[in-house]
Amino acid sequence: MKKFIHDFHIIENKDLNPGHFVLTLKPEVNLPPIFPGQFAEVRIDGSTGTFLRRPLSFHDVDYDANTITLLVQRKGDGTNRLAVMKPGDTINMVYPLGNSFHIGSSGERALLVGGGCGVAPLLYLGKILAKNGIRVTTLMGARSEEYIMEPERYKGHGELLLTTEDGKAGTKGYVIHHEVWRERNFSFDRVYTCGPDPMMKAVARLAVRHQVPCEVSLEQTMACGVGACLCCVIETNEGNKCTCTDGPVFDPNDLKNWLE
Amino acid sequence: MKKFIHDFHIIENKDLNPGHFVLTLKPEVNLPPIFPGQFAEVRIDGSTGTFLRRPLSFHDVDYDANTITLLVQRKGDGTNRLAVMKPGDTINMVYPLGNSFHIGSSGERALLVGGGCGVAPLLYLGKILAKNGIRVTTLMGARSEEYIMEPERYKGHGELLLTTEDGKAGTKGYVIHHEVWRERNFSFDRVYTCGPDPMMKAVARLAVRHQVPCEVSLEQTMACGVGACLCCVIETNEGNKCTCTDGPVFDPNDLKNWLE
Amino acid sequence: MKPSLEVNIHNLVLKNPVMTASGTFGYGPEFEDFFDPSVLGGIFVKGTTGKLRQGNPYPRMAETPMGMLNAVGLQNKGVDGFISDIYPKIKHYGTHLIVNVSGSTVEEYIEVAEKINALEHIPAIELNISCPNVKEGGMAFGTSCPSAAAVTRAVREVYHKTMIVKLSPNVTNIAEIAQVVEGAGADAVSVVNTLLGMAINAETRRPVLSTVTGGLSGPAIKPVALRMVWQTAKAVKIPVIGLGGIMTATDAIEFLLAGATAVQVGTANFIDPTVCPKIIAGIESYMIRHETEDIKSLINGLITV
Amino acid sequence: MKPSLEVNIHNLVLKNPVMTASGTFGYGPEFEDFFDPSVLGGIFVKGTTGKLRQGNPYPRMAETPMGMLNAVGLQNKGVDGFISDIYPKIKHYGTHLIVNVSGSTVEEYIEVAEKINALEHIPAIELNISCPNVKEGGMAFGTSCPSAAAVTRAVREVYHKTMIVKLSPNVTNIAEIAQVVEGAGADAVSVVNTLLGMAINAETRRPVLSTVTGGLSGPAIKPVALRMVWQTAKAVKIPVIGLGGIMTATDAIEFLLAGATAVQVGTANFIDPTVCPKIIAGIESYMIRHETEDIKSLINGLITV
Ligand SMILES: Cc1cc2nc3c(=O)[nH]c(=O)nc-3n(C[C@H](O)[C@H](O)[C@H](O)COP(=O)(O)OP(=O)(O)OC[C@H]3O[C@@H](n4cnc5c(N)ncnc54)[C@H](O)[C@@H]3O)c2cc1C
Ligand SMILES: Cc1cc2nc3c(=O)[nH]c(=O)nc-3n(C[C@H](O)[C@H](O)[C@H](O)COP(=O)(O)OP(=O)(O)OC[C@H]3O[C@@H](n4cnc5c(N)ncnc54)[C@H](O)[C@@H]3O)c2cc1C
Ligand SMILES: Cc1cc2nc3c(=O)[nH]c(=O)nc-3n(C[C@H](O)[C@H](O)[C@H](O)COP(=O)(O)O)c2cc1C
Ligand SMILES: Cc1cc2nc3c(=O)[nH]c(=O)nc-3n(C[C@H](O)[C@H](O)[C@H](O)COP(=O)(O)O)c2cc1C
Ligand code: FES
Ligand code: FES
Repeated sequence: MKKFIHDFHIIENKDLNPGHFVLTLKPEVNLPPIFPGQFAEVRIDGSTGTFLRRPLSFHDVDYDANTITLLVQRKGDGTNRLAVMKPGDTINMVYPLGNSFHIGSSGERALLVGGGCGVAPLLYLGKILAKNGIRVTTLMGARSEEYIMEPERYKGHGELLLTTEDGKAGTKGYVIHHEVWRERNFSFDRVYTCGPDPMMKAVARLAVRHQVPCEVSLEQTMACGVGACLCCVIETNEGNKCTCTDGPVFDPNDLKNWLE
Repeated sequence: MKKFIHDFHIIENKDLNPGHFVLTLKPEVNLPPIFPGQFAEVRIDGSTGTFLRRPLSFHDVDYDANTITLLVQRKGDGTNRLAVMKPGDTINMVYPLGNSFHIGSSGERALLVGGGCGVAPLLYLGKILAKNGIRVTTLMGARSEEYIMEPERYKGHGELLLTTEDGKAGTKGYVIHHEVWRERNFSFDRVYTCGPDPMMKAVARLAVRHQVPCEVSLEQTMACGVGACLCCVIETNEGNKCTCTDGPVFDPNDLKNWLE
Repeated sequence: MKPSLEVNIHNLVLKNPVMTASGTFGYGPEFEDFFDPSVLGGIFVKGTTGKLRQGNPYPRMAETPMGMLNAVGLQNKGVDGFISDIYPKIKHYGTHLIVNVSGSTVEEYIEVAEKINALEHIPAIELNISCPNVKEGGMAFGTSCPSAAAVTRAVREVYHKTMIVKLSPNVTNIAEIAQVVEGAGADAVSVVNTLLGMAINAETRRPVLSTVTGGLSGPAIKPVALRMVWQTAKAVKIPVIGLGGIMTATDAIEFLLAGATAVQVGTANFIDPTVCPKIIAGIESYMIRHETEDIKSLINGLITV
Repeated sequence: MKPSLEVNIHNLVLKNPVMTASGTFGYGPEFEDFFDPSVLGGIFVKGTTGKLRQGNPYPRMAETPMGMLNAVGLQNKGVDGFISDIYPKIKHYGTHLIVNVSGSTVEEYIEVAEKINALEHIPAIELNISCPNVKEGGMAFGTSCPSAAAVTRAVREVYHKTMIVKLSPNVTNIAEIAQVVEGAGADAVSVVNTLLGMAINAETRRPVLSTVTGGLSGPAIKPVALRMVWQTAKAVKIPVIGLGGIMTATDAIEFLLAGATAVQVGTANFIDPTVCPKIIAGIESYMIRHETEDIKSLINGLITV
């Protein structure tokens, strides 16, 4: 997949809740093909605390409008700087990077499990899966009602299930506590997950128990994003692999100590 | 003089020409007393190239409006960053710093000689001199017509003389070539000057020739602005002195090798 | 409960571990408009030599990526000037005043130390064997074990209060130098002075500094300083005072975790003259948030397993 | 007139002085989408050891003020893997490919160098005696004169093309090491590898890197690297290749003025994968602006009087 370095203009910067916002961005050229699960390395100017680029997943890609969206969680200097950027501001991106989620065949049923900001790549994934005739169920785990982000967009291409820690919306607890995992309810051919490592590990173990393939999307810290620095490694059964080129999407069976 | 550290809001950012702009700033509190020749150490956020504060002279102080203005020349990262700041943006300043120009007695006639951005402190100086009953003549040297900045403001409190390098406005040449320096024209009791070192040296020598006192305002590179780091020194007849506390205004007679 | 920020450097009791670094805080009066100096754990005053010195020619400063180079070169009034002009103004500050003792020869260090020893309100000195900006002495003493030991031992003979030695980072093995200095009688070490660096103006093709090279300070050097504090703290029993690039309470806590008993704040004073009280308050709120009652439990608190 | 950017490192003729630093450019294919590698003066490929190595555990990276720490620890396929899997893909790049030779023992360096010596399209090696991220060998060789000389001399016996030795900045006197390495048969030196640094997460009270310490690179170290290039260039007759924090053409020119014959660009490749062609173009326009016909006139061009 050919990689590019392009300037993008901010079209919209929308707060979803105090911790998260969505940026809509437009490049000056036509978007190249981007697959679900891929990410961009975003240059953040105007912040003394961000020397390196920041990896962010493609949340959505709209070829008609020639725009992409990023769903970003405020963490530190870089994401806080992005949070205050305004329409018209420019950011530079190296993209599309990494491998992508495997798209099953038409008629399959897929469960997409996202925790917190981990839902970011699952919107675009769900859309593409649906387009390929796959029945999509998104299971979203949020801290509280306020953190259920953009539910309508997920419902646009399938079913949306929810968990919140206090149970005010959806099932009470974490994503793994949702009734969808019960033997009699579970009717999926494949599981995709993105979120905190402990959540993904638990989801991966559930997928194993249900004997369906699973894919996880990792977030190792990165310096280059293109396979040059070897900073973003994850231990696999075949030795260290780069999350930025061999991943970010992995089969948890290949990852060391992931299913224990 | 008590020093403060305050946030200022930008009220206006006006381009004068491609190289210069004027910022009008308002603090959240009432301005303390500020004397002509003093400067502020300005913190420039959002630029990876500016770790240290930048010293900028008070171009004007308006106690009624509770605002100050800075006349800034684009030089590098810091001033270029200031140039794009917008009304509402905040900058932090440590101020007022340094000594100030000596204000003569009522009835005196003063010649204020500024080259390029060196006119910055001379506007406020002229206003205060005029307020104290001193007759003010400002001699401004500009590269070309385009670089004659805010002439009306200087005319508000006295006479304005001009030189440009191509002679399209005012006298052709540098400030030292202006006819005001001719024996028969020169009728001043005191000279003040700010601008590039070679210009100030030439002006200081002319003042000596005319046997009137002269004050020059220096721009040594600074780190702290408060007399702590000893980086901003200038050689005087009594040893190294700090431009930020003993200056920026000096009597050229005290400066080593300045009148040779 | 209000957490305790008190730490001990030899027999100095500091009300908190935040002190100002030599050469970056003047003598204190420069910052009086911004805060009361008595809130500080201590003040390390400007490098003081036997005689008045004019220092190096201008330019003495270059800004670098998240740092700065200085080549001040120990401009100061000399020890007699300090005693007559400055000491009277600051002796009642209500915090520890520590004189940074510098020199070109062992004799000069001894002369300054002896004179400072006589001052009632100066409980400690910091032997600066690491100034990169003077032709003679300075860093030359601090970059070899025998000379570091020699000057330390010589001053120890004449100086009877708390003697801190400030080490140079421009060495292959700082732990070794620290051990030697400990053996020669130092009561504590400050780690680190500036890294030797250089800046060039590509347009004029000239060095930015009159001395070509200068000392690098600021956040740029923090990772190196932190590593050196960690190495030194493991190697010696005397307290280590950590410095180099500290801008925030978090930075200061990192140095404590790495093994520093106290810290000094240098270049940050130029960026924000009120940074020290902010760092003290930030350490306190970190401790409250982490339910740390005594700051001493942070010192050397790095978990490496 | 188009200025000449050609420089010579021993008997390598470089079309321009801009090369990529080992470990920061992969083997080249990683950047093919961004520009044609043949525009480069050369490519220093990733540190290559006798056997395949997995390197250090994750996390291996920490961002620091205008820099980064890495603790990759020489993860690579080993020299045989390089020869079988990588060499065929890059040997026709149209630029000089230089293998960064690393090891834990003198024997390992010899083994790798001998095997690389046999490769037609590899005209030079860079002996990495300065890796701070391995337990054995690496920096330990580069921080003492006898060991630096020993490994250089041993490899010189078996390696017959251009041999560059990459020096560690973590030393008291880099000029001395450079001289020793020159005496032991090096054809050029690269100055510098990373500074040993450390990062701590104050919230978790743990080191950020799995190895506690790591190598600091990026603009933060530029003033130190520039100073070391200047000191080294004055001390040796062989060419010095300068690196450490170069982000722009201006930075590169500063290194040339300080005495470097060529430069390497490292961490900057992560910030902007197209930075190298920009630096080459920027040097050319600087030369046009300054009416410099031959880049060789910039080398050592610092005016210090
Ligand atoms: C492949 C991938 C896809 C990602 N997608 C998204 C996304 O769609 N939305 C989102 O909000 N976040 C995403 N992240 C996480 C995001 O990169 C970090 O939250 C962000 O880099 C934090 O930067 P900061 O400056 O705000 O915080 P900092 O204060 O710099 O760091 C906060 C935390 O983020 C980690 N971090 C910092 N820099 C990097 C880096 N260069 N690479 C990786 N981690 C880093 C730090 O280790 C630290 O734990 C993704 C990460 C990866 C690796
Ligand atoms: C007392 C004083 C008053 C000044 N008043 C004005 C004014 O009213 N208007 C105005 O436009 N300029 C004024 N200057 C000059 C102004 O400070 C510099 O132009 C500015 O700092 C350049 O910053 P930069 O980041 O844009 O450029 P840089 O790229 O950082 O530097 C460009 C040039 O400015 C010099 N410079 C950089 N940092 C400093 C510093 N911290 N202190 C001093 N010089 C520095 C550099 O040596 C270099 O020559 C004054 C300087 C002093 C000392
Ligand atoms: C302008 C300046 C002057 C300094 N003068 C001295 C000095 O006189 N004696 C000394 O031991 N250290 C001196 N230092 C070094 C500092 O005390 C400190 O060790 C160094 O700056 C690193 O800390 P920082 O990064 O917090 O500034 C000076 C540093 C600066 C920036
Ligand atoms: C991620 C990373 C990996 C590196 N790997 C190597 C290596 O294998 N061999 C080596 O000699 N230097 C290695 N280096 C050091 C660089 O080649 C270079 O010396 C250093 O980064 C300073 O240059 P810079 O500031 O331009 O990056 C590595 C640096 C980084 C950042
Ligand atoms: S981030 Fe550099 S190899 Fe993955
Ligand atoms: S700028 Fe620090 S003493 Fe003047």
